Amino acid sequence: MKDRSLATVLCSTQVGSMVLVRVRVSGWRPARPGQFAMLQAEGSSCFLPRAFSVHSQGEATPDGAEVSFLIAPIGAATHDLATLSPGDRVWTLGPLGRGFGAVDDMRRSGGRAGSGRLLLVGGGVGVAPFLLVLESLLQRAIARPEDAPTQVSVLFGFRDAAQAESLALFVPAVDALCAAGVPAGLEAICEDGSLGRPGLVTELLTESVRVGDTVLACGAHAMCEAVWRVCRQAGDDVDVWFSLEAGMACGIGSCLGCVMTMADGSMARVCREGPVFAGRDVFGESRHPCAAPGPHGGGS
Amino acid sequence: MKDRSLATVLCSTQVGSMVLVRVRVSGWRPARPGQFAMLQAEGSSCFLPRAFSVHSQGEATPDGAEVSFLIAPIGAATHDLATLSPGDRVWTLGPLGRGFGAVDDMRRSGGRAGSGRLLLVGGGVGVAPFLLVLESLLQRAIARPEDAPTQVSVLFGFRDAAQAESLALFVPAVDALCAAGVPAGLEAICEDGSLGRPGLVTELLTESVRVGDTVLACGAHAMCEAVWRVCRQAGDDVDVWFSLEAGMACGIGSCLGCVMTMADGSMARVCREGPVFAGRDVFGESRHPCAAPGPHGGGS
Amino acid sequence: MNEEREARVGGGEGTSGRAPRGLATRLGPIALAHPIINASGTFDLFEVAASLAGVDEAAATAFLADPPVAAYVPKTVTPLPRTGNPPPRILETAGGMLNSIGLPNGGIETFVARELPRLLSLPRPIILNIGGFSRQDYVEVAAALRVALDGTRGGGPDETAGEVSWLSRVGLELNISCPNVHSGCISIGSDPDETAAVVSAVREVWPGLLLAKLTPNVTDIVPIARAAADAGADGLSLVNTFKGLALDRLSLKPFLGAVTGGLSGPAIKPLALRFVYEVSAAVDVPLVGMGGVDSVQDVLDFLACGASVVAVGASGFRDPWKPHTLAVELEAALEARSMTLAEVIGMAHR
Amino acid sequence: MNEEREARVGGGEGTSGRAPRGLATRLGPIALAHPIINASGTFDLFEVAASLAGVDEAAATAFLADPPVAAYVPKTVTPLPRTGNPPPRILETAGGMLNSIGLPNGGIETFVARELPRLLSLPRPIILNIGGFSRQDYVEVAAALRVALDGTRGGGPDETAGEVSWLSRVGLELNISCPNVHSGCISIGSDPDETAAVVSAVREVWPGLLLAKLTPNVTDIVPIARAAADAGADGLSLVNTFKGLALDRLSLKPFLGAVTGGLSGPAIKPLALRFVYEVSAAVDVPLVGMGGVDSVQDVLDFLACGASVVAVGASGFRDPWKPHTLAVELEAALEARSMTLAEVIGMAHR
Ligand SMILES: Cc1cc2nc3c(=O)[nH]c(=O)nc-3n(C[C@H](O)[C@H](O)[C@H](O)COP(=O)(O)OP(=O)(O)OC[C@H]3O[C@@H](n4cnc5c(N)ncnc54)[C@H](O)[C@@H]3O)c2cc1C
Ligand SMILES: Cc1cc2nc3c(=O)[nH]c(=O)nc-3n(C[C@H](O)[C@H](O)[C@H](O)COP(=O)(O)OP(=O)(O)OC[C@H]3O[C@@H](n4cnc5c(N)ncnc54)[C@H](O)[C@@H]3O)c2cc1C
Ligand SMILES: Cc1cc2nc3c(=O)[nH]c(=O)nc-3n(C[C@H](O)[C@H](O)[C@H](O)COP(=O)(O)O)c2cc1C
Ligand SMILES: Cc1cc2nc3c(=O)[nH]c(=O)nc-3n(C[C@H](O)[C@H](O)[C@H](O)COP(=O)(O)O)c2cc1C
Ligand code: FES
Ligand code: FES
Repeated sequence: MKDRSLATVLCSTQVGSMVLVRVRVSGWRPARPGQFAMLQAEGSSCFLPRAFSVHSQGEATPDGAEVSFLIAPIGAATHDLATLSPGDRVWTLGPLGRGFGAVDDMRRSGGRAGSGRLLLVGGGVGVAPFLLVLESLLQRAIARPEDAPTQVSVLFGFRDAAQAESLALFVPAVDALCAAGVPAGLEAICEDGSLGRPGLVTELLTESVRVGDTVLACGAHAMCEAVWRVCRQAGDDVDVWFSLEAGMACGIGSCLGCVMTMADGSMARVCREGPVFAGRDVFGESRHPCAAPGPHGGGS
Repeated sequence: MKDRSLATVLCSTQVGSMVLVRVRVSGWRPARPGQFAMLQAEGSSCFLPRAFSVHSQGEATPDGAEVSFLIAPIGAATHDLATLSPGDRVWTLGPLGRGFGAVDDMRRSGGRAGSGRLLLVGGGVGVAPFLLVLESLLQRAIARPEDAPTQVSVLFGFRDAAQAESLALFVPAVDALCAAGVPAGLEAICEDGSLGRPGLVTELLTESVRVGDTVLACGAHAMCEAVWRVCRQAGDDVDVWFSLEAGMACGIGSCLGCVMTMADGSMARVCREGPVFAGRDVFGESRHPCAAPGPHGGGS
Repeated sequence: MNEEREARVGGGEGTSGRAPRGLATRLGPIALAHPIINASGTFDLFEVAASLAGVDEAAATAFLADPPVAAYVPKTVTPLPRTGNPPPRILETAGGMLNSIGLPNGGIETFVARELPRLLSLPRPIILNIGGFSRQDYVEVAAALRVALDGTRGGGPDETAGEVSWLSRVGLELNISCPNVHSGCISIGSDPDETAAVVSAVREVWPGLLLAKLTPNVTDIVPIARAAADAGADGLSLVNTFKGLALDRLSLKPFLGAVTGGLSGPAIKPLALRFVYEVSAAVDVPLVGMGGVDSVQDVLDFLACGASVVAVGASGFRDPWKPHTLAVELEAALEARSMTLAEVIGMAHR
Repeated sequence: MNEEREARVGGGEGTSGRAPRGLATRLGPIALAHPIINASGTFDLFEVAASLAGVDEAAATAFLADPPVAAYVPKTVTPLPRTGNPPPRILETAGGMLNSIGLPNGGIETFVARELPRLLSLPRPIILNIGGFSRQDYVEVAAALRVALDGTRGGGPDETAGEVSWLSRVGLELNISCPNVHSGCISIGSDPDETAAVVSAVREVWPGLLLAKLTPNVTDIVPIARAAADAGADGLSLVNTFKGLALDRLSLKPFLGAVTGGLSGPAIKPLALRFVYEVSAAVDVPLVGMGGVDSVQDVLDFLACGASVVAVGASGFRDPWKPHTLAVELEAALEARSMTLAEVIGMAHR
């Protein structure tokens, strides 16, 4: 993408309490998993755009690429995006930010340091970035099987049945990964018990995580804190990465508005230094995380 | 209508450069011709509602009434209203204001003082209220033929062909009036010549108006001034009424924002004392009207 | 919606009252069924009723029998009649509106003769709002109102013979903050000494609830708020409009007939909230908060910043029932939080 | 759209320049291709370019080779490094946004070493923006900048040996109006005497274009504007943000880490315009107008009220190309009116 551009909505599908919006963006350059775009519905009554993880993307052609976003309508801007119809237009700037670099790195670490296992932990709409993660793992598994993770576990937590409907979006990608020879599984849990026993995603994580694993997590801040605790308890060699949320004005490093206080007291911009941060940088080494990155509850 | 209510859009039809929006309003009480309603599209990005003449109305049933408005999209609020789809909703407060009282009065004056002729002069979207005028004349012509005007001339002026398409909306009502025994005609002129010779509606008026006529006019302020001049030249006994436009906040007399300076220097609220005013009150007796009701150009 | 509204609406003072529950509060000597009133100049109860009468006679009657405000604040009255500013007087702007109405009113004499009687017949307390161009103007108008009120049934500042004095039903708000008249008013409210002088002079002649309505167009509102409170104001109304300007799109000349106007509506809410927060921290009298109130969240925000009572201004233009609707929603919001009104007031400071 | 943009974009100074035509203007000694710049702190050219580089390397290069502003104003620099205010720092409000960034920056030493060289390499004039907490702070930073600039190629206030002096490419804006630092800054800009003192002290050490950026959070801006001009400011920037507050929806405590913040965006445009109009009528130096500029109509409005140059702030967050787009649209708007830029400037007063 050369520019902020006016993307066209191809389709908008209700998925439980979320909405999957697919747009055609001209000049879209492939996003790395975990990157985001700033979106604003044309004619939106909101002043600023908002950040959304790239959920999935098609191949870039001279006509542009098909890119999809998974949107939880919680306020005015997300409502405007969630009620778009095919043909409507959306200002789009992206892909932006540093994605889950670990997706690339861990391919090789599998044989060396770590277990080679990759755990994807999502809560609520925080599941959004993981389809692109799976798509990208699949591409690599096909192109260079030796670099694939030894195992991929997708662990999702939802509030209720309506949220949990988004689970279906991930099943084909997990199946494809298995078919490509990467053992992959998908487990989910719901706070209201609509997927079996009621509970939080950290329960699934506690059962799965072990030393050497790489964990990528995205969800509300409280979930991220809990994920960090579970992983610390599993041992220092669990490599944990968080995709964090913050209110953004520009998304491109101009406003200094999206900063979070890191464990060492420094300020990092979620849009530029993030949105993906190493667990250690966010929560430090203490077993009782204290560096709360502000009151923005995210993703759940 | 008991209340400000949330009307439902039944259909929205492009009519040249204008849009005809039909809504169902619960509890709608029949409007008198020339009355208006305050409308605001649900979720509009505008802060205030806007005033729109009642263009046409169906019978009130327990389900409410079908009411239509003719909208020229010129700014943000009219754009929001003009792009509504069936099922969308519109905050509606009305009918409000004093309508064309002369429509009722002149029925009887026909046999007595005046000529009994009624001239309806509209410019641009200022034609909007005249369908309800015609509908109301038809009802009375059927109910009490002796009270009908001796003749009805509809004289419309438009800027261009796209605006002039709205003419078609009035043809059936004029025909019906003729069928009910009231001689009625419809003439229109367009500034760009797309309806024959190029010109202004005042040219049609100059050719038609004569002593004793009743003239009802609605359009841009410049048109109203010109109509007043033509009528004065035709003689003091032409009874002229103008439906005026002003920016409104409340539409119900609360804000004192919609005032116009009358010929005698007093201030009148367009929403309460108007929108229909006697020509003399607006322009006074002078042949060179000077009391300009502010820069709000209306209707054209 | 009508059903719901009618079901929830009480009959006002003295009736069986189905007004929002648990919201009863006081502003000095005046008891309110809930904390939501209208802002002066933005809601003419009688004009709205008259307009509704053209729509539906029964609705108009119901409206006056049960106005959608806990107390009614009429438009500013001045010593002499005023026609107000030349049109145009209003313009919508991003998230709000400019107005340059300029305090048109019939003057105090007409007010006492024609308005006051029907105001007193309302089933709600009233807070009269007065303006002027000098200290003497305010004193004169306040004194005239007092004389008139003392002469009413149940009049006199002392309760006698079982009659309830007007003190529990009538308050006074000093508009020393209107940006739309080009002398007096706002210049008084921009200066702590002038403010103190006007307030204490009125205090001499006015025994009832006395509010000073302040302007936000100042460098530091705290000394002015303190001056007003120290001079005897029982409470402060915060804030009047912010001075602004718009040009005509085509001519690029000032759009409003009066050149400048006052900005109100949601656009100013964060600014108004800051003033309420600051004054609440510094001054110990009840505050009437206003500026862009449109949703129940806005009501909670003003209460939490320290307002005891919240006034709806420009948002009432699009919905005259707004104050009542907000009161009903406030009841639900407090219930959902399991909090009382008193607990929410000022909680942003705690 | 890209095509159109690229077709219209000039290569900056010294190139064949396909920038908007007929808009060339000056701000004191500095020539501008058009009158539209960015507002300090709202646009980081290098960060935007770096973000774009992640998207498209070529776009980033093009961006720096031809920045979408007539002159570039970097964020405020202070004597010592600052981390800024705790998060959260921004919140959207009706028609605008609150920010409490708090002037994070690396301090003047780092600025001179790392920022200044790449700023000077831009194909645009730059207007450096400085802040502080005392008169001495401003003087110190200005002096350090001057020393650094005099040491550059073509440096020195006198043009020597055919080299063009930095005076025609570098200006200075004094931020004496930031509402987000709780001492200095805004308190200086709220007082005519303090303002005069800072401006004249900086004037001693700074030979180039000197602008004072004023705060709108004052009772009367005119004496402050006059004081700045009389003390030697070559121009005034109007306005910085309006002090505001928002609460967290759930906790009802102040949302921003710094409690209060500054309001900007379309919501404040009518307020900002009023200040430009008033100052323009009273003071005879060029004005840089800003506050909610979003459309070409806004640009026309600020120009007509008396601004010579117009700055885009918060609206640039949603569209970093906004200043350039507005310049292109301004060219068309003037053509449609058959007016020159000079004719539009101040026409609201005529
Ligand atoms: C990198 C990144 C990726 C994201 N990806 C996705 C995604 O894929 N899908 C998705 O649905 N969302 C995603 N989000 C979140 C999304 O940007 C927000 O949900 C969105 O900003 C909500 O905007 P809104 O206008 O709908 O809600 P708003 O009403 O603006 O609320 C948004 C947030 O602002 C806060 N807020 C606003 N006003 C107040 C107030 N007065 N008091 C307290 N809090 C307030 C709330 O805490 C709330 O979380 C992502 C965010 C980031 C940073
Ligand atoms: C009684 C009455 C009946 C009406 N009936 C109809 C009808 O049937 N159909 C119809 O289409 N319209 C009708 N109108 C007009 C309609 O209300 C306006 O066209 C509408 O307000 C336009 O709103 P908007 O937001 O689309 O445009 P806006 O952009 O708000 O512009 C509306 C008007 O405000 C003025 N304006 C706004 N901002 C500025 C500015 N900065 N500088 C200068 N001028 C400005 C313009 O002069 C313009 O005429 C009626 C008006 C009245 C009072
Ligand atoms: C059209 C209009 C007229 C007003 N008239 C008065 C008035 O007569 N007296 C007064 O004290 N305030 C007056 N105000 C100010 C309001 O009472 C209120 O302080 C201000 O509008 C802020 O609240 P809001 O944003 O909710 O409108 C007026 C405001 C508007 C919009
Ligand atoms: C996020 C943000 C950061 C800002 N930082 C600065 C700053 O560092 N220095 C400064 O002089 N003004 C700063 N400002 C004020 C702007 O330069 C400008 O004066 C103000 O935002 C009004 O313009 P706008 O409404 O177009 O944003 C900042 C504004 C915003 C929104
Ligand atoms: S959102 Fe502006 S710097 Fe991150
Ligand atoms: S629009 Fe409010 S009084 Fe007429």
